[in-house]
Amino acid sequence: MAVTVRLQAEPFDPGAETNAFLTDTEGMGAAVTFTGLVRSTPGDPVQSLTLEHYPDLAQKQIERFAEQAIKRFELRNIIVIHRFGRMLPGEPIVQVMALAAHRQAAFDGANFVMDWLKTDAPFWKKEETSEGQNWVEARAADDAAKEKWRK
Amino acid sequence: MAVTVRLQAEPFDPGAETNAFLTDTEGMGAAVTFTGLVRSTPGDPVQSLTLEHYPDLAQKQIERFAEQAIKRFELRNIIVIHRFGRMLPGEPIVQVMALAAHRQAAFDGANFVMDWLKTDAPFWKKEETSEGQNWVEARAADDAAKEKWRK
Amino acid sequence: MKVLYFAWLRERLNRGEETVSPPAEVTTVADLMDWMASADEGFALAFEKRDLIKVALDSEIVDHDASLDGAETVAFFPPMTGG
Amino acid sequence: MKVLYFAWLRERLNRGEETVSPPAEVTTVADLMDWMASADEGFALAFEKRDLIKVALDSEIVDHDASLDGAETVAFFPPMTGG
Repeated sequence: MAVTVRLQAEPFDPGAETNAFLTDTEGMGAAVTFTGLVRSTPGDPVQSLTLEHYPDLAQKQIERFAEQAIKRFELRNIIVIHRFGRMLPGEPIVQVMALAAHRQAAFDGANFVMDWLKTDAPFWKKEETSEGQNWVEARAADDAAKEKWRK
Repeated sequence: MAVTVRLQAEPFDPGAETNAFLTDTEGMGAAVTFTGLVRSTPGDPVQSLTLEHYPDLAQKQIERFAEQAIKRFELRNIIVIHRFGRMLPGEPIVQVMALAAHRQAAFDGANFVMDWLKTDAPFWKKEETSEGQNWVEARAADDAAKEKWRK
Repeated sequence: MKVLYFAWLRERLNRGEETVSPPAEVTTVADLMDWMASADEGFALAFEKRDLIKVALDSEIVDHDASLDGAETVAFFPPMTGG
Repeated sequence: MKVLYFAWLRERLNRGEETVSPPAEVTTVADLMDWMASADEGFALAFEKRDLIKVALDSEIVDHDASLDGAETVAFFPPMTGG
């Protein structure tokens, strides 16, 4: 199958995942890797992030977006890795890799999967700061980002 | 400097480069790696690709596109690696990495640099096939791809 | 019928799943939410802003007017914030 | 004035660089191409489709109507195909 979705608690190695993805590229000319990281800024310092998820639905939704991307952009392969559980600033949360004959398809495929994953895959972030824990609110900008994929 | 451009004859390790890029991500939430590969297909089999370049101008042009991308999309860092000389199908030719606070900036930054690099950085590809060698012709689609960045 | 709760809904209700047996006249997701809210003040508060509650039936995201017919698992959760 | 050639231009002219000394009336890139083409049939052929020839002056891409004033290096090359 051209789509692989891995949900896991363990950290992953972004570069090693990219290299594994690049072992089967025959006939393909372009690969895009998106890596999402736990972000902490001086203005919004985060001590840790804990992701809760709904495993069955998360697997199913991400496979669906990835399959849509494969058809729509004529991709060869997509791999999505998404972590759950507790993680620290700078750690990778998610990685989406897309392989295609040409560059724009690879960019669009990874971008499309990320945009849909953000709002339609069942993960919820809880931030821990010096003032306690709070659930991250959904952003209107993430809903708006999907608009660019309306045909 | 937030922009690094490396022109080299030696192969590079895409995943190791991504991991090196990801060692300085404080405050950032998104990284995109684009990797371009030597493409050979059954319908258009290529035995090797040789890239000729104009070193001074190539360095200068790519630094310029990368600096434009940093300003335009508010990126933290861009690294571009571009090979010259002879390479075989499946080998990486080029890698562009962009680091930003948010995902769309990282996607756009890498995409922008690739689109400009394709038509405005002085590299020329010569393909070796079973029928001999020939210079790859510039594609109108590559000129068209830049249009999406007109403000 | 198995019911699942996630994120702040789970925390507010103080449980992640339970089994409910709604009466026959509960035929849609919205009916189920009404019935749960009428029976329990915790639900009434948690479901106060209906627009913020997402629903999945047997691992398929649905609207509030979806029929419960045949569904074995209903999940309630807030807007998603993954990635 | 140093002149550089790349890709098929380099191959067709059978050299990658040379030094030329155009007369004073050669003030633009286009003048230089005219002057080189008039002096040498190889150039006349290589420069036949002017639109296909890109030019850089001292590592700056310029149009054919650019002034040569002060330029030390002129590079001629076909449309670029990197990436």
